[in-house]
Amino acid sequence: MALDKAGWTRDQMAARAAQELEDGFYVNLGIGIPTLVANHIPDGINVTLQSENGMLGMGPFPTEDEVDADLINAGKQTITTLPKSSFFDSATSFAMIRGGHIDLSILGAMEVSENGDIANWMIPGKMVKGMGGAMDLVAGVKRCIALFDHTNKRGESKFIKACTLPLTGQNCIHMVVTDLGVFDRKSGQARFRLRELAPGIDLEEVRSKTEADVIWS
Amino acid sequence: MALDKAGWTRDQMAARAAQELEDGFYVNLGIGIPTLVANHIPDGINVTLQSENGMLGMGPFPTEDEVDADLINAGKQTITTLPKSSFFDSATSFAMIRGGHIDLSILGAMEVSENGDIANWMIPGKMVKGMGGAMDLVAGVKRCIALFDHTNKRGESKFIKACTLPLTGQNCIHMVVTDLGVFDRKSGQARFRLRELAPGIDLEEVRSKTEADVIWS
Amino acid sequence: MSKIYQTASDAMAGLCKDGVTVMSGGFGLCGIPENLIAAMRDSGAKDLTVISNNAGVDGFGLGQLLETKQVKKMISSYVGENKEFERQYLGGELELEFNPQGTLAERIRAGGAGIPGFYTKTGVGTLIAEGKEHKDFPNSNGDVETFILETGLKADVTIIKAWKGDAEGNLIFKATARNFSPMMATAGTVTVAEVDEIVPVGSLDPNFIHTPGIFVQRIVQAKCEKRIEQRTVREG
Amino acid sequence: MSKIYQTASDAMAGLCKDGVTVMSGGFGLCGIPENLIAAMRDSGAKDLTVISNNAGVDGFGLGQLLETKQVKKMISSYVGENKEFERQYLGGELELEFNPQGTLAERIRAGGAGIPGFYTKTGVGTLIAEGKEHKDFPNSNGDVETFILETGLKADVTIIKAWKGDAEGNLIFKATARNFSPMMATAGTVTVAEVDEIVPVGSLDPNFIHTPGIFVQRIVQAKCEKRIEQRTVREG
Repeated sequence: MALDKAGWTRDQMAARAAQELEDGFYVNLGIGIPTLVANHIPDGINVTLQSENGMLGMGPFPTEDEVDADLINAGKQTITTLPKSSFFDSATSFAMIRGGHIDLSILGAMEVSENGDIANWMIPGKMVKGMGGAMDLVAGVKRCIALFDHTNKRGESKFIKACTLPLTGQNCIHMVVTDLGVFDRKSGQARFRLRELAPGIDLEEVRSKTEADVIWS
Repeated sequence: MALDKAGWTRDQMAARAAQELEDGFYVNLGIGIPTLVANHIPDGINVTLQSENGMLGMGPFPTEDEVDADLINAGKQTITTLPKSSFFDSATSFAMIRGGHIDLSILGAMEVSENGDIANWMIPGKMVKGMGGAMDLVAGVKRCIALFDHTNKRGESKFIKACTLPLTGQNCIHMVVTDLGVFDRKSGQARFRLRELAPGIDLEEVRSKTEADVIWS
Repeated sequence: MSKIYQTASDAMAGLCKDGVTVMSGGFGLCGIPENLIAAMRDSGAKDLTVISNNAGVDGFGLGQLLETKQVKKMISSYVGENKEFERQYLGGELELEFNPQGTLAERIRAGGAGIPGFYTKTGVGTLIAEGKEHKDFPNSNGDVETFILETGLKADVTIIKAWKGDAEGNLIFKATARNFSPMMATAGTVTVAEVDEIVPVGSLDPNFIHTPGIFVQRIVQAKCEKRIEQRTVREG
Repeated sequence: MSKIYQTASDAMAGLCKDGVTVMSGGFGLCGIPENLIAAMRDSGAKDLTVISNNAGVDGFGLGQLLETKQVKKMISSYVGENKEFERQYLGGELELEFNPQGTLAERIRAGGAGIPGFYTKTGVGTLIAEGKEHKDFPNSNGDVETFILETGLKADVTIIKAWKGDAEGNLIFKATARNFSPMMATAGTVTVAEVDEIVPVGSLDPNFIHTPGIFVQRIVQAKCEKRIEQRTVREG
């Protein structure tokens, strides 16, 4: 797939993010590319996926025979249980999230700023969908990874100095994984640092496509 | 029992308080005399008893064979279930109480004041037991009836102008049932009014034993 | 004293008044009280404030109340599946209050639990925080963090869908169809539950009742269509 | 990755440090983690802050930690069954913070749910309200009522007793032995559960798990004595 194009495909981005999973982690995956992370959980790593509509231990999509309208994930897709699964109400689900019990959240972004702000829920005057659980996730989960295309359709950087769209959360993103590479930072006030370049991508290209002030070496 | 003595026995006080029960009520009974109210629920009245340690639909005491250490009421007595029973955690139990879902609380008192304050949890320097759920009950339940002996061992009124002991709650008692009679009031700022005299008790006796300023006619 | 009603419209009788606030359970179309929503639509009650995580889809679920313009205001976390909603909102015909999903769930729980307000980190530094009281609390490291005050939510009427229920109002829910319904049951002045099945009192294990009967005033057995928004399957 | 430990003292290894805050489940002697309390006593850890609705009885349950003077401070709603407690408290050897039972339950839930503070009517106008922030909120009648601010509670270690549990930490509780334990499980940095029975993963119905495994870090099967405080029986 798309190996002729430099940089990571969506699936490869998901696979790279999946390398951040650790044994025993409880993880919430956002809608879109983050959902693909579930397909790349490394062998020997036991991860429990939370779905914020009220489930721990999310299983794979069902076969036709298994489809159950009462069993969906937060993307409203039909899913299945695993032996370890449990169901609970929305207040309990967000007690897990807000209370810091989820180890890792991997979510999409429209913009991420150099100080770790994220915008991914609203385009004023254009899109009226709502934030769903995203604001709770970025405020409550111990570590948040934003997974997004480095630039928009017009080639403009989405990893920028300051978000222009309404924020989902402030100073909450700890790692950025794009089609071009990986950046991370310590919590708090630390700057992002380039950690890894995607195959076929050179430093000059990433620098030119990154508005955020990051540590390049 | 004690019929030679004028006024109500403890059991008769409980029976009188039980007349305040209405069909469909959810009721919390305090420890002591209020517990006896369960023995006097009028025929044809379906009442569900809540135990604040986490149960609705409290059943009678068990037979020897039925005793279960995991099934007790808030007075730590062994009890049984009924077909309608449900168990829940303490947070849910007090969501019921604080959230105004319990129709009636009947509880004991050391002192009740003429403005509906109640003291029943502490004697400074003497008794260190704690308030348990009493403060939550008087603050949250729709209607509270205080059930207590009209006077203390020294013959002093316990239905008084202002409580001298640390309060359990302010302006929260709607009805007073003692061995001498019944007093009630509308919520809010209304004064108590004498509603009923116990058998063998005359107005003069109650007046002389009541420090609270109540409406006597 | 049975809480059982025979039809959804019987169960809603006297509750569908203009201007009332209604909580409606469900996440997407999963666990929505289909028959009670339809009864609410048939009642013609208007100027409703509806508290629900989502707004249904065009023509189904709460989408039905939008089509007939019975809704004045929605309090939701996500309404992306509904074009009619977007049209009415952008046209200024509909008020909308977005709440983060966890804040919405907690506000409803708080309303039912007698808690008028609580503090949360969710939304600090965003549009959601504008006009809300900010307050600092120390965290376990001894640092100070800023939180915002959110208030409890109540409703005149709550409508929910459960799996099984009995004449005492005890309910159990199935899988992820549970979602907001248990909290909403606690926050309605009158809570009406439609269930797949009414079972005899005593047949639900008291250890595993999700919603104790005290929170449910009316119950009706009704058949749900249970539409699926994203039927996603793998090879069998 | 199994969370299962073989003995109560194994399960408590590394957690019994001087000065830690411990939450301990149970109401009276019902649902207390007998074996984990005993392991805590055997560890000799001192200057403990213990959050528990009650303080056990003389020589049993938390009474064991009082006898050995390992407890510096108790946060409880009722301690009436314990003479040694009363003696130490009146003698100034023990700090005591009384919380109304519902406030205690809600503070623990709040701590586990990332809520640093909430408002309640409970205790307004009493000793409990002294020094606490007061705030007015409108009620449904449009009148204003006064509430007090209570804060969330967390613990370094939570010890609870459940009925059944699995290697993932999923728990169910029996009857009124549930009480404070589900909330305490959420509020401990490390939560240790002793259970009557460890069952295979997959044998607990996912619809009826009281405490999802995410809240439990260690689990051990252990036999409880289950003393009864008020054995009250009727004629058979």
